[in-house]
Amino acid sequence: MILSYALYFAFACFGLAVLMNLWKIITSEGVGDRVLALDTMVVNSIAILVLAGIQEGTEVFFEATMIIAMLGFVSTVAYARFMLRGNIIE
Amino acid sequence: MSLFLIAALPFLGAVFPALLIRAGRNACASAAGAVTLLALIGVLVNAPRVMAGGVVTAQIDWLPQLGMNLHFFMDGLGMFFATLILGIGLLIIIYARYYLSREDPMGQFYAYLLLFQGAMVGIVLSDNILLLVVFWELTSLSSFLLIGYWKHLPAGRQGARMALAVTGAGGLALIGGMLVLGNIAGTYSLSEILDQKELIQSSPLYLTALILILLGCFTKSAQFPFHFWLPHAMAAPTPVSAYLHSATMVKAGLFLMARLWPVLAGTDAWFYIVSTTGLVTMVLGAVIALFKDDLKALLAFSTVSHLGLITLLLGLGTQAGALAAVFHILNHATFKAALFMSAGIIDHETHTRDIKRLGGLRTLMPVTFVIATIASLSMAGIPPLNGFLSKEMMLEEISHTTWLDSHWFFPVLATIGALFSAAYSFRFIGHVFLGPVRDDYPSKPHDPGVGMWISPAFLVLLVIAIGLFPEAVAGNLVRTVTDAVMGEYGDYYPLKIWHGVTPALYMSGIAVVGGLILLALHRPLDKGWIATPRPEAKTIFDGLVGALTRACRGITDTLHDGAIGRYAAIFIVFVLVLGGYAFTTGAMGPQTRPMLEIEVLPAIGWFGLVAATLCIVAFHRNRLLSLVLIGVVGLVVTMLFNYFSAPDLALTQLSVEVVTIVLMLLALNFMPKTTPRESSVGRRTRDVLISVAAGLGVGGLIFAIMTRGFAFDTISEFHLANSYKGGGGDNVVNVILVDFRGFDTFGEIIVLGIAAIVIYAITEAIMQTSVRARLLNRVPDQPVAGDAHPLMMVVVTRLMMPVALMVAAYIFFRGHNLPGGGFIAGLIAAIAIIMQYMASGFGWAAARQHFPYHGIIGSGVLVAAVTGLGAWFNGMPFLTSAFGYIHPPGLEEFEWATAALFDLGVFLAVVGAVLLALESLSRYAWNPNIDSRHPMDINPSRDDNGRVIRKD
Amino acid sequence: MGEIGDILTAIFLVVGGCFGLVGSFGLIKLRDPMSRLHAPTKATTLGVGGVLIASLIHSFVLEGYVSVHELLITLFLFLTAPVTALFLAKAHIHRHSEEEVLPSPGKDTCWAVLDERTSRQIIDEAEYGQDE
Amino acid sequence: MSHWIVLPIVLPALLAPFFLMVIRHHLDLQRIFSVAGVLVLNGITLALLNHAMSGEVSVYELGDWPAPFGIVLVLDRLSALMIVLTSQLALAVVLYAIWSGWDNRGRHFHPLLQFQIMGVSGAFMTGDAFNLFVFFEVLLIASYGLMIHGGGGTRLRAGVQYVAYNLIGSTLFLFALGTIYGVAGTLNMADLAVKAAEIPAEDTALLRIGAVLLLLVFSVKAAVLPLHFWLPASYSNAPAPVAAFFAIMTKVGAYSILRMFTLIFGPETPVAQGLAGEWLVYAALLTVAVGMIGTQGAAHVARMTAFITIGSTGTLMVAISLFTPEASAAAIYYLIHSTFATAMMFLVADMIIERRGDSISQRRPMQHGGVIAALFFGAAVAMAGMPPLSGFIGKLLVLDAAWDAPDVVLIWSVVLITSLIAIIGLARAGSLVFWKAFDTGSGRGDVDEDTARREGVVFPTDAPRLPFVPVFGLFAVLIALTVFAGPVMRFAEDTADQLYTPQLYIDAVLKGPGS
Amino acid sequence: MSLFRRFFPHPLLTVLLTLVWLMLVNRFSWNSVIFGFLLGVFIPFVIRPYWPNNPRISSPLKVARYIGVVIYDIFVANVTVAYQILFMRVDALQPAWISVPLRLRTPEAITTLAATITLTPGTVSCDLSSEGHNLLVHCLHAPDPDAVIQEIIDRYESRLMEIFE
Amino acid sequence: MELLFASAIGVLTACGIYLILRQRTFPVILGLSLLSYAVNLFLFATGRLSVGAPPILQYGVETYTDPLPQALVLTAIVISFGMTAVIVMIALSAYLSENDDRIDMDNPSEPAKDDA
Ligand code: NA
Ligand code: NA
Repeated sequence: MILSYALYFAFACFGLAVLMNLWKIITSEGVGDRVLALDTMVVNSIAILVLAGIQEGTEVFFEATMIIAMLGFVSTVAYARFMLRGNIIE
Repeated sequence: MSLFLIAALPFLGAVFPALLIRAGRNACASAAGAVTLLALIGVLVNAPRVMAGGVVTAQIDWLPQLGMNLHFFMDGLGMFFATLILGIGLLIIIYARYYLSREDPMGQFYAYLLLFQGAMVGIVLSDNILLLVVFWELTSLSSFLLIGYWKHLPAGRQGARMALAVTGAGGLALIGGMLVLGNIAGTYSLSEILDQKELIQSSPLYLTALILILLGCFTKSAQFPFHFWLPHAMAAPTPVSAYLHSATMVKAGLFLMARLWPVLAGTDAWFYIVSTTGLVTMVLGAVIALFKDDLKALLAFSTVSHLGLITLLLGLGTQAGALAAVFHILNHATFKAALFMSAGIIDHETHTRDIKRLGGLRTLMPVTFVIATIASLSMAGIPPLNGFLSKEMMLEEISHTTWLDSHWFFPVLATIGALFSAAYSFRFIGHVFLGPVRDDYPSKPHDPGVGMWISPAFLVLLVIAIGLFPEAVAGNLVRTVTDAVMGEYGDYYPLKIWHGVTPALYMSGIAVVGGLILLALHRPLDKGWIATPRPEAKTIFDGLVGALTRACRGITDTLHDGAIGRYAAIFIVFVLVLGGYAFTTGAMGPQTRPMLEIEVLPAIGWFGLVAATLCIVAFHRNRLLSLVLIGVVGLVVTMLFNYFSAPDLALTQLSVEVVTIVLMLLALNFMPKTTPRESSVGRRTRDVLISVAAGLGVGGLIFAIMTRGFAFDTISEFHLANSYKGGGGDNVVNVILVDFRGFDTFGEIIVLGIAAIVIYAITEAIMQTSVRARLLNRVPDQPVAGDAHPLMMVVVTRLMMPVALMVAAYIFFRGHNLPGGGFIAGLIAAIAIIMQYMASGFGWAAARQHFPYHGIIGSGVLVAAVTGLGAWFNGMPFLTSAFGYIHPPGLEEFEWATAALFDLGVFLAVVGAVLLALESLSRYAWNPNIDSRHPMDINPSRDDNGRVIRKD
Repeated sequence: MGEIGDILTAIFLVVGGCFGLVGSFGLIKLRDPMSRLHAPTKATTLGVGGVLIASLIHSFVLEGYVSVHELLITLFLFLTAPVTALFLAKAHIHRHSEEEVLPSPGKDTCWAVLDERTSRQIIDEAEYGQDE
Repeated sequence: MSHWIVLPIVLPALLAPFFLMVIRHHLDLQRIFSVAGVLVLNGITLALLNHAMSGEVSVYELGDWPAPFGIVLVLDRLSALMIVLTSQLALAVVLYAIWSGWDNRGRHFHPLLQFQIMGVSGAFMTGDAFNLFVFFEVLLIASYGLMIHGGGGTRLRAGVQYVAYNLIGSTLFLFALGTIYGVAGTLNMADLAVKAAEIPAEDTALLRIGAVLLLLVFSVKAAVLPLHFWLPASYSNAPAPVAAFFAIMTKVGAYSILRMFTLIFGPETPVAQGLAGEWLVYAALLTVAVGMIGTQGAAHVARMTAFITIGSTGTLMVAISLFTPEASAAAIYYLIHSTFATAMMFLVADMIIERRGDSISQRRPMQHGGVIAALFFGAAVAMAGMPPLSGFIGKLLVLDAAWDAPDVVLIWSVVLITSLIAIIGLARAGSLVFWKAFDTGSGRGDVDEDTARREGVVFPTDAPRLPFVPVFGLFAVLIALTVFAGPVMRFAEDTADQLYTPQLYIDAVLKGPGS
Repeated sequence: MSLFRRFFPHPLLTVLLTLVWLMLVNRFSWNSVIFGFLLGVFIPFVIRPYWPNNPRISSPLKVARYIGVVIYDIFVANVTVAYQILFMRVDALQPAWISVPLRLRTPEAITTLAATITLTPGTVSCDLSSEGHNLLVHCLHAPDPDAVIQEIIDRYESRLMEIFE
Repeated sequence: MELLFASAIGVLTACGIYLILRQRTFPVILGLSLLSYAVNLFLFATGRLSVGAPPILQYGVETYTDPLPQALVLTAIVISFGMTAVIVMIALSAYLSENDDRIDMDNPSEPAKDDA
């Protein structure tokens, strides 16, 4: 019981967090800020997936969570490298 | 001799001159002549049977399904024309041997000529109207080649094209007409059609067929208003003019009218169309001919006129008319061919055909003079030459023909025609041969060798012989032919010179006298003629063709202007319209599936997706930003896939998206970073409308599908039921991919592999052009930060890459039972390596890379294919999988499956493809001077004070 | 046992949720771009960390064995977050170098991202030998 | 018999990676293996055709999964014919590419061509709608690579357009397949045929959308107006042997329409009423018109060839759009003709362009001008549908089959009038290209050679003779097609009969290969 | 290069990877250990060229202590920063750049330090100096920047010096 | 939920098509990417939406979502990835060759010249 309330609370928190990230992505000025917001959103999505795993009692999201954790990093680095040097592989 | 052989001989023979030209001009001509002679003999061998009223046939089925067959028959008409074609052909071949100069490619000439000859023989012997059409069009094609034979003459090229355009158009009409005729009659067999007069003439389509067929005949036979091409065809060498444009090809139209006479003639439509056209053509041609100064033009228009005359006769629809027509075809062929050859001789000797520059040749070229004069007199209708006979018959027939209740219209016009005919014939004699000898001929003329005049001389002998002894020489022939034309045995008077004093004789007399008067008045008349404005056919034709070309080019270039935006818009609108049509003309039942309740998290996802997508459009000019937003879309889609029970898709979507973004960023580096605002408000409005319509359509469609159940059980129930049992895996998606639908996956990895090698190939091609130098000297379009390979990134990558490879291995091995599989594993492995490339640079990483990516792709595809082939050894089809369980001592049992091997192929292909693509793209940025000795730029543990120094 | 597990799980969920939210809130609230960069660290560390611990406890309580998946995800996040932050910070300094007043880089010439010598692409071949 | 069916797909699929892995850097070896592979392929496909001639529909269940759950390959007369065409064309193209040196102007010609062969063969053989999509993509992506083989700015930009347009087409294909699966719950074509016939009358709208989208996708491939816009730029910019091989690509679209709209959405199927017949014939007629008009309007040899290709496919589509056994038989005959004639035209065009440049109006004599002129004449006669070559026979067959169609007057008028335009256009082009160079007034083209030299264009003075062999080969095929029109047409009629007796196909697939 | 180093270029990595495999599989079995170990040997062998040097790590005990310190700091810093974000006015925050002089020299050590700084909320390591002797750190709220520098040096760098060098 | 899903697909399609109709290669490629998202979701949705029923066989679980569309989408994603890579590369190369990234061709009637 308490667990499901806590789950809903956590869902709400991270849902809200994702909405804030979205808001930031849409309204920010520069690309850098948007990448930052996107990166935060990736992290929050990971949390949501873990929450979903707890709720459903399944491990089926594990692979996705892991891949998101790994690959969100790659794309963020790629965007940042592009801003820094234009060429992301040199 | 078989009709097949007769028809085939010229075609087969066409090869010889082309080949024998190296053996010399005589050999070449002899070969052509021999073939023709052989074919002529073949016809003549059959002549007795035909003259006795028999019909020679030969049949092979060619395309019986259509009713187009190689059926030949030779009755009187066919034999008559075949003899004419081959006989005159033989004479022309002899003549041409001496006429053509050394520079002319004689082999080509005879080859074309024989092709044409074969086509003509084919026309006249065809017992199948579709076969006839084939030969008919072949004459157009071969005459195109013959007219354009002197390719250095613009007139020749243009004349050839004009002739082809006009006769080609007629030919197409003829195709239509023949198809209609055949469909009315229910057969394309000519002899069967000829028996069905009532059926055909009572058909509502009779007039259609008639008009279409006559269009073919009239264009070919240069009938008004299609007569204009014939004079322009005179740019051809004279033997061609003599052969095609007097004796044979132009008579094909007449032949066809005569051939179809039994079923088409006899109606009012026939009479009015054919005879009126013939009459107008006859008069018009004669009038124009009088004022032509070019010998060949004069003869050409005279031919037009005479063709009109014969058309007129055929149009009458009477037996006597037909007889006269047949007789005149024969006569005209003899005297006109002789005249053309004479004109050719004159041209050959004096180097001019301009009548105004000639005159007085009588003494210089006596032989030619005699030949030309006799032929001309025959053409003028002077007794006792053959021209007179047939013209008398014509006038006789005309004199009692009523046209729209008018008794005088035909006779008067016919007399005028005859009168002008006499006039230009006299002019040919008078202005060329008579008068004083001039001293300003372009070349000093004399009679040519016997080779050149023997042919016309022979023809002139025929002119005289037929004129003097018509019944003996041609009586039987003309009657047999006429019988064939009529399709029944007729009752004829014998041919004779003297018929007593008839209206025709008066008309003849008027014509001859009037002709002399006209000739006397030629100079003032000519001035008047020149001063009279009249439409110039060539100008009109050129204008029309020019307009057609411009219009075509305009249409084409406007329609295909390279604006792919418009192409795509048309595409999408068309799809929407047809999709809407298909929907509205079908029926849709009510919603049958309850909808899922809307929950908060997916709603947030929806919001994120929609917002990010709209932002992409709003900010699409900032390209980097739109890529970041694509990242958002990708993330949300991944989450949605997770939410809606598709973990495999989530994995795939995410990893593909990362690679895509890396790829796009690599490309964007070299491209403009912003998109200019280019489209007008109107265009943007249009695009928004199209897009919104498409969005509504697609959204509505999927909504309708989702809210309705399947109409039938889906096949995936089988997949769920058999995934473990038959495929050995719990992850049904993966089992579908590697087993149930492994063939799709096989294709898919090939797509990926091809994509990579295409990218590689483009890079190779581009790097061999000037682009390479440009790239090397490229100045970055934005400020570049220092520290290309940050220390932290390198160190983290050293840990992340092996761990990521481990994850890839895990995803690979567990994919059969849990989300994952070779494809995702391949992408993750590739991304792990990309990480390394990003960390330490292309040069450093590539120098440590020992596997050729091409090989990895190839091995992937091969492994997959060979795994698939392995099933053959079990006697199973391609890609049949097998699996089992191994129980090593002391350990748990584990599963093996050939599907895993197949998946390994997938894995390798994906790794190879992604890396080859990225490596290729990276090569654009590669510079031999970039330092690739160190994995990181700053390294305080290095003794060089830690830093890679770069300078220009 | 289950009760305690649930409560522990719930606590970590609430903690994680709060910190995750605070991180993203910071992203909106903070005005200085460099300060905003601090926000995801929260979401990463204690936000997701809390949730992961919750998941770990939950699976242990529910399934009766230790699920270490969560540790792996934590490992990835802790490995990657600093690099992400580093790059974003570098990008910020690079794009706003004229606005920022950076401290002295000690006895070194400058900060790496502003190093004009390494921003060029071409190097002098002869300067260094091979190392490593 | 059984395993033979999959070989036309697997053989090139094995050869191509072999090229990539083992003999990537050895063009000579690639050439040898490429030719050998295509020769073997010819043997296989001919054997398969021989087998299919009996009228039996053979089924190959990939992975040993029964239809409709797995993917099947189906060999009937039509698919056998199509793979024979593919392999024969491939032979000519490979030889031409080798002897003309085209395969050496970029990377990976041979593997890409093998993949292209594989994709085309797969598209012809597969009995599964989604698998058809996959093979479409295989053949398309290989074609992208082949199209830009050799590079060059204009060609690349034409390539972008080609790819972009086809990507929209591929997307549409997926929408169509999704819709069809979403309604019928199956992807197997025979199974779909059963279900399309059984779909309740009050629930047809969605399946109809799927069907019409599918038709549109195939129409894109067949270059039916107004979905043909991808063709002119890509065909006229593609390397000649590639363009020649693309002759079979438009046929993939035509084939798919013929297959799907006789088998699944046949003229008798209630759910498909008014989908194809209503508009396709007009679109096809417009295609003929635009193609022939473009032929007359083109200023360049390659572009003219591209447009006459459109005209030719348009004629084919006219026949297909009638959806009667007679018309389909005519279509099959015309399809064979069109494939070879188009390929020949492109190769001849390449010989012209290689020797004197692309512009029709420039005056420049060329090496081997006489032979090329003769070949051009032959190809033009074939393409324009003039007697005596197969183009004429095909056109007659089409016209004759249209006799009972409601739009017979329109069809005849358009086909015949546009033929005239094509004849005029081809005659103009031919006389300018081959004759004008000898113009006495023009100084025999010196001016243009100067221009050419200024532009840095170098035309070979010792052009190779071997490329003539495949061109003559194609010409010989056309002549054979003419001479043996009767037997060929008999086969075409049998094929059409098989198409219009879809139950044979359905039974063979759904009852398994043993039945 | 010894035979051992040849096949086990990074023994620690092999251990780590084996552990990672077990974490991935999430269920202990000898099959998994053996398979994970095989992969753990194979993968470092394959990627050997990309990690040419081999960092030395002295004492596992010290590593564990270091990790403990960092986790504790993360908790504390999280609360602090959450307070700052939630309850401090934006203009009351005093962000600051600080330059941390480095005694650490090995890339792995520097990276660990920088990562630690970033992972503890309130500070982000932003850049290295051009020769790698200073670390640029941004603080969210640092009224006394020098204290932060000193804390970093004392709490983290000195420990890392012991571990790595 | 179906409404949200369908509308998202609609928005992706609309935006994708709008971008496809732009005049530069880059937005067109973006548009094609969006369109491929749309079609992937479309294809996926033809299996009908369901929550918490992934097609991974588990003991005792009876309901699974339709796995077939997922497999098809997987294939489609891969293929469209390959296609995207190729068009990106061709577009980039065309831009590098001609220094112009407009997607329209000025003189479509002008033929290609061989650089190689
Ligand atoms: Na991402
Ligand atoms: Na920190």
